[in-house]
Amino acid sequence: MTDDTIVARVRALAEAFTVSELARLTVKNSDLELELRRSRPYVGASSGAPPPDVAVVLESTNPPGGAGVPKRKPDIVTSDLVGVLRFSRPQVNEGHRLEDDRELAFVEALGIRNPVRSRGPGRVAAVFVSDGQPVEYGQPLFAIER
Amino acid sequence: MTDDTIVARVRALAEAFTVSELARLTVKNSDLELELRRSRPYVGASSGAPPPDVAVVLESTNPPGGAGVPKRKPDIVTSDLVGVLRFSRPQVNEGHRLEDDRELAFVEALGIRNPVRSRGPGRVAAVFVSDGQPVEYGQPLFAIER
Amino acid sequence: MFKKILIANRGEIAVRIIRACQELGVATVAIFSDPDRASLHVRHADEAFCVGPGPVGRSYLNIPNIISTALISGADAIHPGYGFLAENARFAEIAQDHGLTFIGPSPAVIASMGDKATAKRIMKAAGVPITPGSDIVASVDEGQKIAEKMGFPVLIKATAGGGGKGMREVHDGRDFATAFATAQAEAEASFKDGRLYIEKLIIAPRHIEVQVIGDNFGSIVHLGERDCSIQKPSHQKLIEEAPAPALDAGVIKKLHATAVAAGRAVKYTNAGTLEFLVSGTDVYFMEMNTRIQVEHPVTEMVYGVDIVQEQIRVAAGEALGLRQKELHPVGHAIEVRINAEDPDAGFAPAAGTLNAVEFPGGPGVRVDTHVVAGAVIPPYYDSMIAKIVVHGRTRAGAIARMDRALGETRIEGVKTTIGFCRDVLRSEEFRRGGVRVEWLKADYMPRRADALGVGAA
Amino acid sequence: MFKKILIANRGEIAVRIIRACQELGVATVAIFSDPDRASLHVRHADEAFCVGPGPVGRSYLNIPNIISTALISGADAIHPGYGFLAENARFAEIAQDHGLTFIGPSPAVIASMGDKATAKRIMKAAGVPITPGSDIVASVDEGQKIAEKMGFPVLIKATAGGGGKGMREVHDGRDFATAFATAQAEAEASFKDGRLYIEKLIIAPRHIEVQVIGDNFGSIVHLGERDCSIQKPSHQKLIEEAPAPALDAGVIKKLHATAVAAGRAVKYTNAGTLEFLVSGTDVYFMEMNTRIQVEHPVTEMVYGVDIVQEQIRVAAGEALGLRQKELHPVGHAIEVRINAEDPDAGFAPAAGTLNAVEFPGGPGVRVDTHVVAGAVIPPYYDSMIAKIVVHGRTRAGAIARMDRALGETRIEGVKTTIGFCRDVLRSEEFRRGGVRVEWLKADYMPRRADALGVGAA
Repeated sequence: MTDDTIVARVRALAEAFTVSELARLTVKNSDLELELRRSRPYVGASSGAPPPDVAVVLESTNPPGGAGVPKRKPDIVTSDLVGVLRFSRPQVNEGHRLEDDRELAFVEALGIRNPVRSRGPGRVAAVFVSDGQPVEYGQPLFAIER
Repeated sequence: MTDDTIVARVRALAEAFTVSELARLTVKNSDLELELRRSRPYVGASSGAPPPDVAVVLESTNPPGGAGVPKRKPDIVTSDLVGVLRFSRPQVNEGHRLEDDRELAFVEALGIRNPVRSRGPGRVAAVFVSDGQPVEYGQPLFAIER
Repeated sequence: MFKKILIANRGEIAVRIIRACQELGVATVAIFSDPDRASLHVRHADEAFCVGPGPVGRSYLNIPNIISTALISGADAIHPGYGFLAENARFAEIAQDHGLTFIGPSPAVIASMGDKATAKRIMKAAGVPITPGSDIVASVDEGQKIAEKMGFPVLIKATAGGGGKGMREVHDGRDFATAFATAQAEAEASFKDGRLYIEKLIIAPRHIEVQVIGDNFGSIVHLGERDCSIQKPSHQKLIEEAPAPALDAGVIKKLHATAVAAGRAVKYTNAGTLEFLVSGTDVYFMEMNTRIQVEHPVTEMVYGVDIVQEQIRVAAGEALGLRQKELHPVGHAIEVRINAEDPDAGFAPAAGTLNAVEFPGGPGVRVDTHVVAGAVIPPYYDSMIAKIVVHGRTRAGAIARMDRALGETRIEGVKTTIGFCRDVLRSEEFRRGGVRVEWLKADYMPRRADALGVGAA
Repeated sequence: MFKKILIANRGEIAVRIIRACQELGVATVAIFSDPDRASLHVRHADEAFCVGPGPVGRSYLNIPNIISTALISGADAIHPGYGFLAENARFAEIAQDHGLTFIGPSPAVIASMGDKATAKRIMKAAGVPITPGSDIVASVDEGQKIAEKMGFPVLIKATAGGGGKGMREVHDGRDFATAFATAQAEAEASFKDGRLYIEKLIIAPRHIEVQVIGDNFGSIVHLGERDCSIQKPSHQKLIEEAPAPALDAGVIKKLHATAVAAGRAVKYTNAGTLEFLVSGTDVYFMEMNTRIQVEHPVTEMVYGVDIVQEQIRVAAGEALGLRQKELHPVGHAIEVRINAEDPDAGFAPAAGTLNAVEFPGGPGVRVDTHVVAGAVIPPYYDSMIAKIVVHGRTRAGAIARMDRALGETRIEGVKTTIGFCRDVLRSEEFRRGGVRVEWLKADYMPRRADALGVGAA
């Protein structure tokens, strides 16, 4: 699977999950294992509350490769908002190791800084955006290897 | 190849041939051998002369089957005119053996009887039309096995 | 004129608005939800931003993301289309607070017309005829008096009512007392609330609406009436036409004058529609829609006016370029809504993939759509996939043209309203013109169900 | 009214005529050649017969097969469209001899208007202004006298001429003798025939034509003028509009009156077009086309009249339903011909497969075509694959609309005129309106070739 395919599948599943009543959704098939969890209860779209956070765990279930251990697919951190992306300081770059959950950037929308967090420790595998760039809903921002 | 496919290929080739300056055209490939000959010189469409007759020879070049000899595909006699088809008497039917070139039917158009001939001897393999039926240009009328 | 307009909508109306912007030389920003990524409005716009997933609450009703999109794209105005946020006064206000022009009337007018009771009160004060109705009636005697004064027939209605419970038609004063008692008992039993009020019964009404448009300088014109009496049992419009057929010239004049007077009374700006019930020569105001309507093309075709362009022009502060004296309808126009739904199964919506899509062409035919072959109809949104609109010199000519156009239309993969609407157009009653709102549900559909041997919707 | 009409044509005009028949409730018979089997006209007709292979001589010009098709299908009339047999008086006669109504004027009128010399003689006798021209001039002195009387500038032309050889413009009487001698010498050298005649030189003419339609009872009306001055170097029209822009009101009046007078003079029945050269306030008859024309939709859009339906009605013996007093153009219409050809390579025709086909929609847009995605453009026929026609309240609005519509149009697989025409519409001269016939070839195309860095056509 290409990264694009993964992103598309994650989006579709995350969307179905978001509008569902489920607290946790696990999908497994030959080439993808995916688990969706709510970080807080879903309160409904029309209430004016921000959309629920969705934690995404992606794991390849392909037979072990040469190294003898499955290579993990990175987490894709996407934008829930339309706005302008600003990196948090100190700025993370590819290869950066995150000790813990931290704020990677924020999406500035209507004068409000909406933090984008790493959702745990890991290694920054890719940065898809640049500082000051307009981003849309669902746009991939960072890839994090756990 | 189905008969329809053969008819379509013959039509396309016959058309290209008709507007060409060629006196004879032979096409051979894995599943079809086709030879087109003019029965009289092409005099041009705008002269008011009737369209040239085109003799069609169809022959399968598939490897010999169980009988050890190639099975010949039948000639398809088509209508050059739009009109009403009438069988000539005595009426030919499937299986009928033709000793020589003979008139099988005529297409009645604008009060004129335009003969449809077998173009040589053979066996009537199929009759595609019924008496009194309107026929269009290129419509298959009879199949003749040589 | 604006430099860039954000279109806060999807579907055919988003495409429609983009076309108007392009013809005015204004850049466009589309918004879309994830499943609408391949929609024509995304392709036709100069820029497009995904604002959320399929569910409308998170995308097309997502005010923060929509306003943010307008701001980061540098748009200076927002066109809301119809539905979604089009009649949301709060959204209009937020847009204005962020320096964006909302293409529509003022938030105050949207709010007052959005509340049906307020709207009726304002219109009544402006001299617009509304359905006569009483306050809560204390006793059968008081009720009888009110009804006699109103004139029969009347409708006795339960204030807590719904689904026809506690409702009685009274056509003769002698039947009033009995009907009142029955209604009261039924209301008590059904809702534990026996309070009743009385409304004038409008007999066999037609749904006729009048298009108006006003500028910021007090000019307001009407663009004639539309007949929208062909409605699904859910009262969604299905076939609309302009002008209204088989309608008394005096009534038409009264409708036009009333609409303009009503518009003036609320200092209306931008495009709006006054909906009326018409019964004989009586006219009753129902509600005012403070937005562009689905059926605006029939008016555009007979008046030769691009209403969406006019909306944008007056919102940009231009004076209305239309003079009432120069506005005359020419010929007759009909619109048919092509919905992905099954008319012979209660208009059940049909989501799915459009395997084949072919639309009609040629003289007097207009097609407004956002779909192409291969498009997927997502389950989240309304089921309309296209509008076929025709214009003819005469109504008979327009009907023949629509019949021809629907015959050319081919949608494969989902059930649609094409065949149903074609049959309606061919019915004797439609051809005669002037059917009442209830006709389709009460007369046509049962007859059709009988003929097809299927259960009525 | 007829029961069944055979359409003796192909392409968009065959589809156009089928649509008119369907709206009149008349059954249709299509004819087609082998390569046109998948064309829309075959699919839309009630019946369809193959009349021959691709080459036109054996199919669309195959009179016996076409007449025979009409007879065996039980058609009672034939609509010839344009091109092919539309102006073939013999075909019209044969049709009549077989009891079929030919939808067009009488064979005699077709024949007389088909011969340019006869047509000019008849029109001159009817008082229609034609380009003044002399008989063969015996000497330079006689020529000088004729030219002085005609008024300069004049054109000295060789009777055997062609390709500009033996032709000289003379703008001043003092230059006449020299020009005459040079022309004579050139004609002698080129054609071995030094005979010359003199014609009035029309300066920078525009191509303006007037649509007329008459019935069998002597009624005849005009449907205004069309400006067809945007022509390819081969003089095929490319962009047409109605009404003619930037044209003196007196000239327009003269054109209309002249067209109706000319029609009356030849007792014209059915639809026809009088083509004029217009230079300043001077008007010169060129020829009369005794058929429906490619560009008829621009007239239909501004007059709201279905010309093809009217053709069928008057051919069926109905009295013309149109009154001159009630016919007024509304707004402005423009047509662009989408041809499968490369405008930047001398409009070389491009046969091939249309991998993708998408046409525009929305307000004021009409599409007439016979192709869908996957269609193959056969090499036998003209290269037109569609006509995009738009209507707007103003000419500027119509241009903006056409620009928008062409932007929505997508044809893949062959080169087309879309981009070229869009650029022409955006040029300052076209926007100003009133360009002369030579403008595209002499001014626009060289300038474009320079800008693109390609060789001029």
